[in-house]
Amino acid sequence: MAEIRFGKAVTQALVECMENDSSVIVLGEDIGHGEGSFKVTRGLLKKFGPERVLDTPISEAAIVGAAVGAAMTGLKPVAEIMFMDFITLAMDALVNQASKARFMFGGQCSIPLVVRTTHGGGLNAGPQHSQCLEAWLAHVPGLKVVCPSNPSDAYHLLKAAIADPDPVVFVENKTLYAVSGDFNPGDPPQQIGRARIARAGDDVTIVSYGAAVGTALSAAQTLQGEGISAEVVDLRSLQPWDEEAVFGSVKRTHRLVIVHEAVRSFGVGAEIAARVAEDAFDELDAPVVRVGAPFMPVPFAKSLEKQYIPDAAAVLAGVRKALS
Amino acid sequence: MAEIRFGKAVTQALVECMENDSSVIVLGEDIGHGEGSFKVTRGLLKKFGPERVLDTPISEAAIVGAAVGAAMTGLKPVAEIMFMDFITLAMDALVNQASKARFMFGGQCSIPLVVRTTHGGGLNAGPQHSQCLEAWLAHVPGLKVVCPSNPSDAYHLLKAAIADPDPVVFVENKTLYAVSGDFNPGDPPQQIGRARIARAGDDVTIVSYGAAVGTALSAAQTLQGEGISAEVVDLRSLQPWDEEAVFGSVKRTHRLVIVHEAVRSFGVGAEIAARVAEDAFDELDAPVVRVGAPFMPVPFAKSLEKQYIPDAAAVLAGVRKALS
Amino acid sequence: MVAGTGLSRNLFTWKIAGAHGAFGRPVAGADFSMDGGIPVAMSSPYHRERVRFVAIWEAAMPERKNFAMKDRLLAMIETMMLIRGTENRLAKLFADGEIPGFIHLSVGQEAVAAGVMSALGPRDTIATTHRGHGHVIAKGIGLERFFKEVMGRANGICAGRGGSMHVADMSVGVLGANGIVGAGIPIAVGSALGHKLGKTNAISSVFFGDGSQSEGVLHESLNLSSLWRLPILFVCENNGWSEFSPTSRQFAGSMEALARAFGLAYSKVDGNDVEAVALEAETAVESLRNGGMPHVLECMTTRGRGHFEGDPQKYRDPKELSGLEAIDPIPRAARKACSNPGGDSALRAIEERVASQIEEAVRSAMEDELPDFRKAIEDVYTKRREA
Amino acid sequence: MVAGTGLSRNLFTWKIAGAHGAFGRPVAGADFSMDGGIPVAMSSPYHRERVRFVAIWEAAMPERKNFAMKDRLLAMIETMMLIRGTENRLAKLFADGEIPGFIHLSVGQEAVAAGVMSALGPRDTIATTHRGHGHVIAKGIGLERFFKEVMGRANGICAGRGGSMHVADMSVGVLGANGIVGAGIPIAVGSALGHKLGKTNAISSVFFGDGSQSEGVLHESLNLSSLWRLPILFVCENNGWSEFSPTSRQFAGSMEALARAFGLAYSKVDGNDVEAVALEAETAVESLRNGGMPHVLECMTTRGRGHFEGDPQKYRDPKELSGLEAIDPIPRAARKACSNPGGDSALRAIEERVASQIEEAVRSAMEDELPDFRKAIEDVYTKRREA
Ligand SMILES: Cc1ncc(C[n+]2csc(CCOP(=O)(O)OP(=O)(O)O)c2C)c(N)n1
Ligand SMILES: Cc1ncc(C[n+]2csc(CCOP(=O)(O)OP(=O)(O)O)c2C)c(N)n1
Ligand SMILES: [Mg+2]
Ligand SMILES: [Mg+2]
Repeated sequence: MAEIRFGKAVTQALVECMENDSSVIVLGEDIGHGEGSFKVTRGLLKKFGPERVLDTPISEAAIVGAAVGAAMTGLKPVAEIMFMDFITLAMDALVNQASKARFMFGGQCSIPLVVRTTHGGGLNAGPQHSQCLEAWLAHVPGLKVVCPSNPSDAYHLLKAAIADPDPVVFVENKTLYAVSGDFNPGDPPQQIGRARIARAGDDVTIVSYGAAVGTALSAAQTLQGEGISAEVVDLRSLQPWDEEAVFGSVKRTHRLVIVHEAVRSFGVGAEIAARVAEDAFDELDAPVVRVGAPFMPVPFAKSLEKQYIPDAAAVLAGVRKALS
Repeated sequence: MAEIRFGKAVTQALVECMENDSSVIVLGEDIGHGEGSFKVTRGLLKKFGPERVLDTPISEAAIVGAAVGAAMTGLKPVAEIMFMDFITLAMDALVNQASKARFMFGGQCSIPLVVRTTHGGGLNAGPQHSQCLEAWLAHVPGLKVVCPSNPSDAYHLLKAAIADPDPVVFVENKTLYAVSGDFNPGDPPQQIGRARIARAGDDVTIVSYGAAVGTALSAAQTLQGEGISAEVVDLRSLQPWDEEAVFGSVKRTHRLVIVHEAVRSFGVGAEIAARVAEDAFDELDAPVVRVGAPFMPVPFAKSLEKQYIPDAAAVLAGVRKALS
Repeated sequence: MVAGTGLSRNLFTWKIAGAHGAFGRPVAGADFSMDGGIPVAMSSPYHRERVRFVAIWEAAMPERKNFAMKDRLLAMIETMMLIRGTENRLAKLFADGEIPGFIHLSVGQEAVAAGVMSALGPRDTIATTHRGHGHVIAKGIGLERFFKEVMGRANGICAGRGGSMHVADMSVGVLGANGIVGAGIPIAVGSALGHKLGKTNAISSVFFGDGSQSEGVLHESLNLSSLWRLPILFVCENNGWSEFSPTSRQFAGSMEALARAFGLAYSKVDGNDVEAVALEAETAVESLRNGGMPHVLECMTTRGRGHFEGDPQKYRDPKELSGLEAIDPIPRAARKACSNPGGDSALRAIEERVASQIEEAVRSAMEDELPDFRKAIEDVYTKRREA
Repeated sequence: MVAGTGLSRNLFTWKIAGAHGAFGRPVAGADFSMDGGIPVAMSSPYHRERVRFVAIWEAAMPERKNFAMKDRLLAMIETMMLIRGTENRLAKLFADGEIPGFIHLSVGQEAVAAGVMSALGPRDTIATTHRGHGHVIAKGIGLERFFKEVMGRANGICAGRGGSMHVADMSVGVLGANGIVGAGIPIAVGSALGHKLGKTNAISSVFFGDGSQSEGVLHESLNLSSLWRLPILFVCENNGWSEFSPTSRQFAGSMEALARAFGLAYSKVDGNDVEAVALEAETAVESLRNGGMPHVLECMTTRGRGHFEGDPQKYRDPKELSGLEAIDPIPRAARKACSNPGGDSALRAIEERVASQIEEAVRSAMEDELPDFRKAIEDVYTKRREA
């Protein structure tokens, strides 16, 4: 068991997939010579050459559109959209083309496409470089959406995403890149759609994903000191999401708090809360609580952004509400 | 009190706003000479001339982008995006520009922009011409989202949207255009964000919007024959949505069914259900029930589409579940 | 008989629903007059430009000899007749309420499909538009499964889930018609990348309308194809119309200037002259297979019917409509073929084959069952997730 | 003293954090040598093209006389110095951790901002990019509120919510910098529409980088502006770079060919020659105010520093970096001004004014409070909804 940084884990997954399957290509802005804005594609160009590591122009619509066509023609493209905010420019290709091709062509083809992108604040990058828009994509039949919380999952889930025959949006939280964690490349392959109990507990279930899992865990740590045992469920995948794991946990704790960095209203947490209110209602001993960003754009100033992103204190408040 | 068709009500609202305020312009594909794909802009070009009724090229990104700039420069643009599926091409302008400008420029300006678009199936227009994507936009701070269910609301809410200082996405369900309804232009101006009790009842609350309100009402009619009194809440506006009205109704009926045509998972209903599970949990006597389209693209064939769009039978099944 | 063409006109349902001709205008019942030239009645700037251009192109024609065309001409005529016959049949089926949704016919534009596809092989891929029937038929989609699809039946090529705007047949390289204007263009760019990296020597081609020239993704795609020097043939089907508007009111640019701005090869052809289209396409395809720059082929043609079936076309000058038959690519090609020995009987044989093929396809489609909802939902993902 | 320029160099923090020159490379401490020409050291294709172009433009210069420039030159120099001084100060503040997020400096490109803005009036509007400090300063944003914004303070022009990439000042017609490459372009098109319909005789202008030429929205915007014949000046700031890549590897097109493809007016200018920029801009603006076609002005310049502060620029040829100071637009303009009577002392006065203005602004920004979260959330909508 080695330690690895999140960013490095992503790189390693890319390298291995490219080594094992010559149809895997990566493309995106400044990912070749520039090695990626977050240096995640470091070394790929040198290793695999410009035929498989394609620097693209600043043309998000054509990047994803071309990736769809490439996927129809024998390749497995891994496209990078530098910031998730820019996915606004590629929504047609993702939503009207990639996600629907298999269905609307009667099952004639699959679209083995991965779009890697970064979300989240914490870098004071401002309103157009910090958004968490994963709920949009989870609403689109035909897409899968993955959002790892730690290096090991980043590695294994990216490999699973690339192996997946269908289009997967792989969301990396920027603040995680520098985070180190345990990592065993020899672990059995992961399946998209399986959550992970990041911490077992009995009194309350905290469901989360991505960087917010760390926030949830640190809140759980504090709660432990108060004699409250919180279970933290790391969704890992948002579409599909692991209903069994969430329901199973709620059945034991009877209290549910959902935490994510995205804007709370109409976010991923809404679906989780709704499903529990529909299908595990009788298990609930208290109202569901959602913790998420307030309904405003991500502000630039350090002081503002700090108040904007849900922190451990916000999770604690949420848990206390659920327990009261 | 006169009768008017939904499409005609939209036209009339446009005409009156343009008559009353010379800064109102309309722009879109084939809306001038072509009078609109659904003939909603009929007569406008003749009445107001090509300076204020602008036929655009097939350039959705630039249509909405230019509308943002026009709104910053003294105009009140009403842009038409022919089918909501095409909004995928204009998401940057809507989400990164229009919705954020006021906030991120420190309140220096407002963006009085309306984007009219059509959603929904029923015309066998297939997977790329039938989607209901309003949940995306409701997730974006800075946007308002309106979706009327009847001619009178279409008229009054469009007038409210055009009068609104902020960007409003105004969603018209295609199947409603031909529907007639009562209409009183002299009614006091409506406010965005106020729901309407479309039918009063005691046993269960059915929350809906757009064309699905009609489905809900017809289910309520059937239920009445069975001695079940259903209250139908027509949201009218999805962002903001009328929490007071929904909570108020749930407080009386203690049972909630949410109905929309959009895909159920991660749809607008998720937010409503989640909020009720958070803030009116103790009022609920039964699990929340959501009725929406299954998790698949809108299929083309008549037989498939018919099964796809939630109908009165689906609402009835939902209500029965909520009552059991 | 249509004079000098070898065609017995009645095999095609020129009179749809008894009221309208192939081009959607009332027909007098008499044989239409063909002069093989350009009708003077066309009055829009677009048509004036088209007339001027065709004259120039034809003047240069004699020099362009390297093209053995004889049998190919017959094959292309058969393709065109198959498309025309199919679409006229669709128009009737639509009028009879047998087709859900809306359909966009390519009547009058068949020479583009037949000509370009005559230069492509089965492993070459194409992407097309809402007006794509002709392209997919010319590329070799099975007619029965095509009709079933457009009619929303279970055994349609897309299992009834896509319909007219989404016909696709991966087995013959049809990556799909598309309901989003311009969206096929980057898909074809990506397919060309697949061909290039796969070293298949296949090429990719995309058909797009003049109206779609206004979409930004065209710009991005031209650029990408140039940077990567991809084997792609961009076919701009310039029919002068973008829905209810002449494209001249929507697009201030010029396809030629754009292509050249990105360093692409470009040629322009009379899109109603199937031999000319084939010739230009073949030249372009040859160059592409040899690593040449991506090529834009602009085909000047005219939309024969409304934007969609049922479009009353009030926005169209009756003079323009009445001039359409005179430039119909099918009789024009047929007359040429007829002048070859045996052409006459060959055409008759084609006519029969086509007609029976269509009737057989329609018959089988009418009998086909309706699609199954459960099967549909299983195809949202490749392996249905269990949960 | 910088020889022949009238400038006492030390007023500008050429040495940022003691280690790097204005252009981000180590400076020897000696006065840099100016030859007023183009350094031969520049070796990329882009720079060869730039050299060739500048030579052609300068050869034509003597004919272009109708331009009274004297006082204006001093004003433009003051603008450029204000920008340079501000950005060098920002670099230092950034290195000191006083600026959150990331900043993109326009060092070396000031002549474009100063030149174009000298041709615009206060009611004209502009939209710009992530590299927009120069433009907004030249357009007249208050320096104090500018610094406060970039530093994330309460009284920043955007209340600390936007930062460097989103500075906007509606009161002087700045519709905003933009974090989305290309996104300012259609906004400016819409603003031009507002001017046209409002009959204000104002025009709209948009600054965009060479890298953004690849975004499809440029194509759509050029088309729209041409169709509607809008009073808009498109300013392509061609600095040769798109992040870490030479734009020549990203964009196969040519701005000139694109502009012409849409029927727009086009001109190209040495973007490091402030007088040349002003001259071309003025000509274009005059034409626009008289109802002329939209105009694309391509300004050839060079990015003086990294893509963002902190970018080590390993991808850049050291020879290119070492040639940068030789084409610095500020000493070049200063030398010219100095040759006028009284130029010397005028420049010194400017230097002092600029320096104290900047120090005053920084001081006031440092003292400003942090923004209030509640106030921020109240500005998501114009009238905060009650619920
Ligand atoms: C993105 C998008 N915008 C608008 C439409 C509506 N629409 C369908 S066809 C069409 C006109 C297309 O014109 P052209 O590209 O010339 O093709 P033609 O119909 O002439 O074959 C329009 C605007 C669409 N389908 N997709
Ligand atoms: C839509 C979008 N894609 C990518 C980026 C990331 N990005 C920021 S600046 C830049 C390069 C821009 O180059 P250019 O337009 O030449 O401007 P310059 O930085 O040279 O001033 C890129 C790719 C972005 N901000 N927005
Ligand atoms: Mg057309
Ligand atoms: Mg640049």
